[in-house]
Amino acid sequence: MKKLVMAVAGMAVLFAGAAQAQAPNFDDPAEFAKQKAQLTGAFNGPADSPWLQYAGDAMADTAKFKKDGPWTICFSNAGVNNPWRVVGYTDMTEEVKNHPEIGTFTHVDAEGSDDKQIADIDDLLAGGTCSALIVSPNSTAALTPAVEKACASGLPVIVFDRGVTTDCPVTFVHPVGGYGFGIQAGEHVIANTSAGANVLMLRILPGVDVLETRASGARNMFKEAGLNILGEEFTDGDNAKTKSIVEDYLQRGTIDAVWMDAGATAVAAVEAFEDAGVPVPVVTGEDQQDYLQKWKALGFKGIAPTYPTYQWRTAIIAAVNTLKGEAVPGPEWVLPQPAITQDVLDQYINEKMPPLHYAMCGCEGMPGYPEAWGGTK
Amino acid sequence: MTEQTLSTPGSARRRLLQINPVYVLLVALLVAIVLLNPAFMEPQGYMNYLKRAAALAILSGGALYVIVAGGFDLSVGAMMTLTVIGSSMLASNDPNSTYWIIPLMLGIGALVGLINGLVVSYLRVPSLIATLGMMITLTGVAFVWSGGAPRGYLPDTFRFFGRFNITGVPLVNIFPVAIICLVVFGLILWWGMHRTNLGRMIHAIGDNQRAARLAGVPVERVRITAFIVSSMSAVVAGVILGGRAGVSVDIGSGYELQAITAAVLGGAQLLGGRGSVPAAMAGALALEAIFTLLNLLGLPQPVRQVVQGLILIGAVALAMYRRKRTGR
Amino acid sequence: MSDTPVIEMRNISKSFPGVRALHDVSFSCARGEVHALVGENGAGKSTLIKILSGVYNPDSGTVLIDGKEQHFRHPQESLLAGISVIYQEFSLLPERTVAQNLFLGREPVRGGVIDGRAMEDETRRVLGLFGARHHIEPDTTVADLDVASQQLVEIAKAISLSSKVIVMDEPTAALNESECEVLFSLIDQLRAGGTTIIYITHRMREVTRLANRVTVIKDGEVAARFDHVPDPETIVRTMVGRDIADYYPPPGTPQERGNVVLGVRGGGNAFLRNIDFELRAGEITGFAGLQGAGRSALAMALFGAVPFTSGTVTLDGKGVRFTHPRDAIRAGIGVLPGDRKAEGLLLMQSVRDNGMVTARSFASFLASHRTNAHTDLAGMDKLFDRMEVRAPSYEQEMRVLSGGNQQKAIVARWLALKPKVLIFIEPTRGIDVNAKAGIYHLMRDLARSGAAVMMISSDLPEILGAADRIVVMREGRIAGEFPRGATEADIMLSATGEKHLAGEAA
Amino acid sequence: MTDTTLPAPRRSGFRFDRYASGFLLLASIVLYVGLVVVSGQTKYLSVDNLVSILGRSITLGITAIGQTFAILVASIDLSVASLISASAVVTSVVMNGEPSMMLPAILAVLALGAVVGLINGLVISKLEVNPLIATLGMSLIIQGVLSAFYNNFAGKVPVEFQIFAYGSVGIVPYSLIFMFVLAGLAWFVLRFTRFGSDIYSVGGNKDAARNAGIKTSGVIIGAHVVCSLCAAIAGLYLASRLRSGAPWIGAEGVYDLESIAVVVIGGTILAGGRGGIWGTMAGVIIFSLIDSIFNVIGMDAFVKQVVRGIIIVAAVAFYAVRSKRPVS
Repeated sequence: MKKLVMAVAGMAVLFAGAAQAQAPNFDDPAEFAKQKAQLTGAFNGPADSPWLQYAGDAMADTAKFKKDGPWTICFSNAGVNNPWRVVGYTDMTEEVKNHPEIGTFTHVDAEGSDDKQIADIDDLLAGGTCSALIVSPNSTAALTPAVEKACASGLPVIVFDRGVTTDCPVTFVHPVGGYGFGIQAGEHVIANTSAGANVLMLRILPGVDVLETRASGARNMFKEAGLNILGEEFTDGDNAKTKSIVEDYLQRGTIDAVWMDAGATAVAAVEAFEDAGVPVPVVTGEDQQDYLQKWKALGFKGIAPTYPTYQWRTAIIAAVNTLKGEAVPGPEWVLPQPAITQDVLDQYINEKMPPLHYAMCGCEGMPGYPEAWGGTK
Repeated sequence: MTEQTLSTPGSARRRLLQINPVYVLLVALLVAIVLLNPAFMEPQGYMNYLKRAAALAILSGGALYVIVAGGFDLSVGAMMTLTVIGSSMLASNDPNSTYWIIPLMLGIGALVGLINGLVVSYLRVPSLIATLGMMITLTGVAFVWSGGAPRGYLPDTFRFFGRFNITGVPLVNIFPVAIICLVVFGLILWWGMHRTNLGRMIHAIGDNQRAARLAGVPVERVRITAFIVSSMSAVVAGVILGGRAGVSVDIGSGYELQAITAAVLGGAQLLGGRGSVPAAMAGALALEAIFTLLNLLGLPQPVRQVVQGLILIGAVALAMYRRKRTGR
Repeated sequence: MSDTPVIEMRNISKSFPGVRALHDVSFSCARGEVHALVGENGAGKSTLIKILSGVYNPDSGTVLIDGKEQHFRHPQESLLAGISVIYQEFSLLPERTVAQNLFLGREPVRGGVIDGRAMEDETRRVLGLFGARHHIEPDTTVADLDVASQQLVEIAKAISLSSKVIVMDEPTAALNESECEVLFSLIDQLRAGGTTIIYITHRMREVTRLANRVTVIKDGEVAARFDHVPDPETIVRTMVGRDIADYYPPPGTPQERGNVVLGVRGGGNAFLRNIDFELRAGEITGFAGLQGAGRSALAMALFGAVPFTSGTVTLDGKGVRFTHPRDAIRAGIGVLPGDRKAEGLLLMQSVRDNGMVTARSFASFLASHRTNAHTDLAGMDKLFDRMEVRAPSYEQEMRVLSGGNQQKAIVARWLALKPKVLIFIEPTRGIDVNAKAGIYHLMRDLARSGAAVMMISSDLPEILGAADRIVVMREGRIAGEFPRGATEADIMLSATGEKHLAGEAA
Repeated sequence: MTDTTLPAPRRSGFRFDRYASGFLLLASIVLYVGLVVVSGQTKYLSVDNLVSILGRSITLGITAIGQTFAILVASIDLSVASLISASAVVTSVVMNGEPSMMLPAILAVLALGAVVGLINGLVISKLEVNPLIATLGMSLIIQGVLSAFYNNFAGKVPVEFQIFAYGSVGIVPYSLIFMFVLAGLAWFVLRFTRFGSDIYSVGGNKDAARNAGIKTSGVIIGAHVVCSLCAAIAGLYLASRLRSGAPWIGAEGVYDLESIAVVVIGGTILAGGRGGIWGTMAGVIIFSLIDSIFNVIGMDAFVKQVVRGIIIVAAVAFYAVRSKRPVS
């Protein structure tokens, strides 16, 4: 028994020590500044098609990938396990229809598992039919070897959403980034409250890069502005839990603003105020229809930063251009990342769309709209 | 062992010892919450707590039927998800749709329970695996139906049961509809388990299936009914949770294990033969109280998990110890 | 015999919550003797054995093996000390082979690996002791053996351990006469070789045949020790504490005998062939035969659990066909299963619930559990009172009752439905002498009230004593029928079809 | 033993249940080849692809080997997923890119596995806590402790250690060879050692095993230590494959429920005492094949869920419907 206690104690020390040593860095001032600049900076490309726009001038040469159609474009997807990915994936399949050169579009779904996604990519490579490979990695570090292996096989590889730690892909398509999201929401909260105001930070879950950077960006801004952070709570994206957390905080005192790193639970948080009979304070959310509509109906001070789903279109476009041998922005294709503010709110509200539809889909002009996204005309 | 036992007639002290510890645990937790947060004594405080526990409590009461019958039902969480997503798909923002959607969902629940029961009874698949398969299948069905994201709102008439508070009630001022549901379904489940032939027969098949069959108990029908009750209470829990929280894609995930945990905290015997609906519901309330308390203490999520794990093991170990001490 | 006893248990006491199982019990065995340990069920024999084998620890008292004090905390320690026990409940693993079972927990290991060949050889040697008639292959899976062979494997397991002391707890329960004889001569051999046998049984015949000494346990204390084997009446009197007057109830009178209730013509299935017989109201019909002769298969066929596939069954003159126990119960047939614990009792439920279960099974699901068309809680309590079911309270869990009271409680289950035919399978197995008499009287009362009673038993004396008419089965067929007053020899002759065995049994 | 349990009519020499997992495996191979041929994707019929299919489920395979031990002894382990996460994190944190730390890391992980298995076993055998509850509690505790210290990929596995997952002899990865060697070792232990024999005995009938002098607690603890060690090794492998460890990778692979499912599909019964390693391996390969089939025919991600749930139940029903065991 004594040995056991010793072993456990040893293990705990090991854990603690190591944790100290290598907390991952989500607080990078240089990256923060870069994204802050990009938010307001100029983008190349047509302004009415943000999914074609890109920051900077760097282009990737794709001449060696030029190939005659019809192509088989393969897509290894981390999963379609949340509405954001569902909307994005619909964007993607609709975009495929715009390109007759794509003979086959093969989609394999890793169901949210790194292990499975690595195996899926292996399968796709072993099948040997892909002309190009698009990867939406489940996590950055874990998928890097698989992506490297795909590059090594000579395939053009396009990565989007979460990145990989290698620059072998043709390009990495992504919007401005997590700091940007945090900045937009943080600035809104600071502008609408005064120093000493109580801010509740609601998080989905710890550890995901894009969510961590959103939080760290906003946290620094709040501290600087002298706001009082009541707490940082993880909701697991669970509405019921979100509601409980807000109810509990409300019982203990006033809340002047609710900041969140992703909008899935925004409506639940708003409802907690409604149900308690307390005026809804400043709330940040995301571009989901239910939140936008609630915001309009109740008229609280809201904002919806976005992580646009139109990047899923861009991935297909990048693959197509690559196979045509046309240059594509690379090694990074940074897309604009607009926030929906009170001024433009009405443009994005569409009651015919499903409640969990993401308004910043860049899909309104596509032939399948709105039915393919579950909406009605 | 068939040694002759002549236990002494219950003295007051002995009877005190026989009180289900879950009630003691629940009271202790509530006292701790009140000490930490006197606002809990306000109607708003305890009503909110009961309101949020309602879905799990009803679910646990239903899950108990399968546990006492000697099985497991892992499909209840997925059934809740299906209820919420299916309802939002069907409602298409029509407030009047609630009146046919809820009965329809109860019907689907009954069907799912029936299939679980048939698979376990006639295909002889262990319930753990049968309902695990059902859990995966139902989640898939919910996704296929909605295409991955629900395409409608739950109308307010639907959300009434989980969200609405009756205001202006004397003494307490607000009274959530969810608590009325909790009481009504709690009574129904209690009555079914402890005041009917069905309940006694569920105990019988969980205790000794073969003996029950030879004594004439329609084992298959009883077991199937238990699964149906479990699935239908999952629908009710889904309606209340969906009402409280609104639409989301994985609203019910994890509830299956919480329901089993609650029933076990309430002293139900896994593998059947023993269990009480009020105690299982008290187990659910205790579980929710633990979460609330840990929240009040400001403990981070990981610590909550650890505490939950320790309490779970501790409660069962204690129950086993008591059972051994008070004679087998 | 040497002076130091092989086993000496001094002043052993042991209590369980609410029960005093043993009080100041002393017990000793010499080398090379067969020591019969007798007593009613619940008298404390099993507890004593479990203390000897290390399953339980005594509260006080000492255990000496070869004069040395021992404190066994686990069965393994007593095994190492040379004591092996053949428990009443089978302790074989059905999915494993005979050899694997024989070496359960003590497989020979060579170079870290189990020596399969050595196991097989030793298994063959030990099984060889049973003679060629009972041939069992070492690599047969136990589940594929019949019950008697399984019992033989169980015994072989103890023998192969070459223990100093072998405890046998009712080893003949599943054996037929000829198999019993094999066992008895084995015991003789073992005794001659210096092994001590502690032999627990309810059958006085076996005590007379085998024992050197007898210890009688009653109510957790030693009631008597005999250094010679007294006549069975003396033993029974000591066990019970009084003379048993009218142990068996008087037989049925011709006036009581009623019409044919149940008739079978040409009945057959996988276990039964060409069954013809009748059961009459007011009559106890005994069914005798060896293990595996098809008696319980017949009961299960009548009950619809393993239905007939050919032939006709008539109930009150009308043709019936039962494919499920519920069909049979609805028509008025009830069964008291032979293995109470596995097939009869709901151990965690209350005595009341055990009594009510059948009546409830035929009422509406959602109706109150307190009352139904057949009976209600008060009626059930009255029935228990009338049958003298002894329980601290009828709300007590079934598991705290003694075997006899448990049996009565589940008889009550059927009485509430007033069945036309009630089938008792091994009605008194594992029940003490006093309670046995109660069960016989119960059966007679049932018959008097107009039911047809079918009594299946392996205990020949009890069939001879309690039944009005005896049907003998052999190899799935009806082998003969005898009126009351038939002798054991008549029955055995019919049951075995072997003349010489019948002579021995007489 | 009862008179009423009728002896089964003599079984023929061929015991179906012994080869059932083989049949299932054969059926899925035939299905796979058929579908590949029909859909004209014969490129998939290559040795490369065979290796890739076999290599799909190495984490699951290693975990399932351990789970087989737990289930054979009539227990179950729900803590493997959390333990895999913990082991992967410990691996990558201790190694932290240093090849010299490989051995200490491996030892630390194995020690962690042994301790977790020991505690699981002790709680189950000594405190008599139902294994489902005990290991569920343990899972919560491990996950909680882990997430308290880490919330992302932590540390780094040196290139030398990545050979475990990415190195190969010709086209056959080391890890695949390792899995089959481990399976062979497990088979040897179960078939030819005292410990293996005791596992079957305790799983088959605990009381009988105890009466025969087997230290049942020791055997249960041993089985759980093996189970946890395998999960720890799976964690090592996963860290090597993902180049780092994160606290969610075990849960995200659903290795707890999936490992139970493949063991059961491989013909090991949940009640314990019957089954074996090769059945489990067949179950693992069947799972890989199903995944590959889904990818080949490009099945919709959501429909896939539905089909997978049905397959699990159907496969288990395939055995169970023939068995005469009581259902639960």
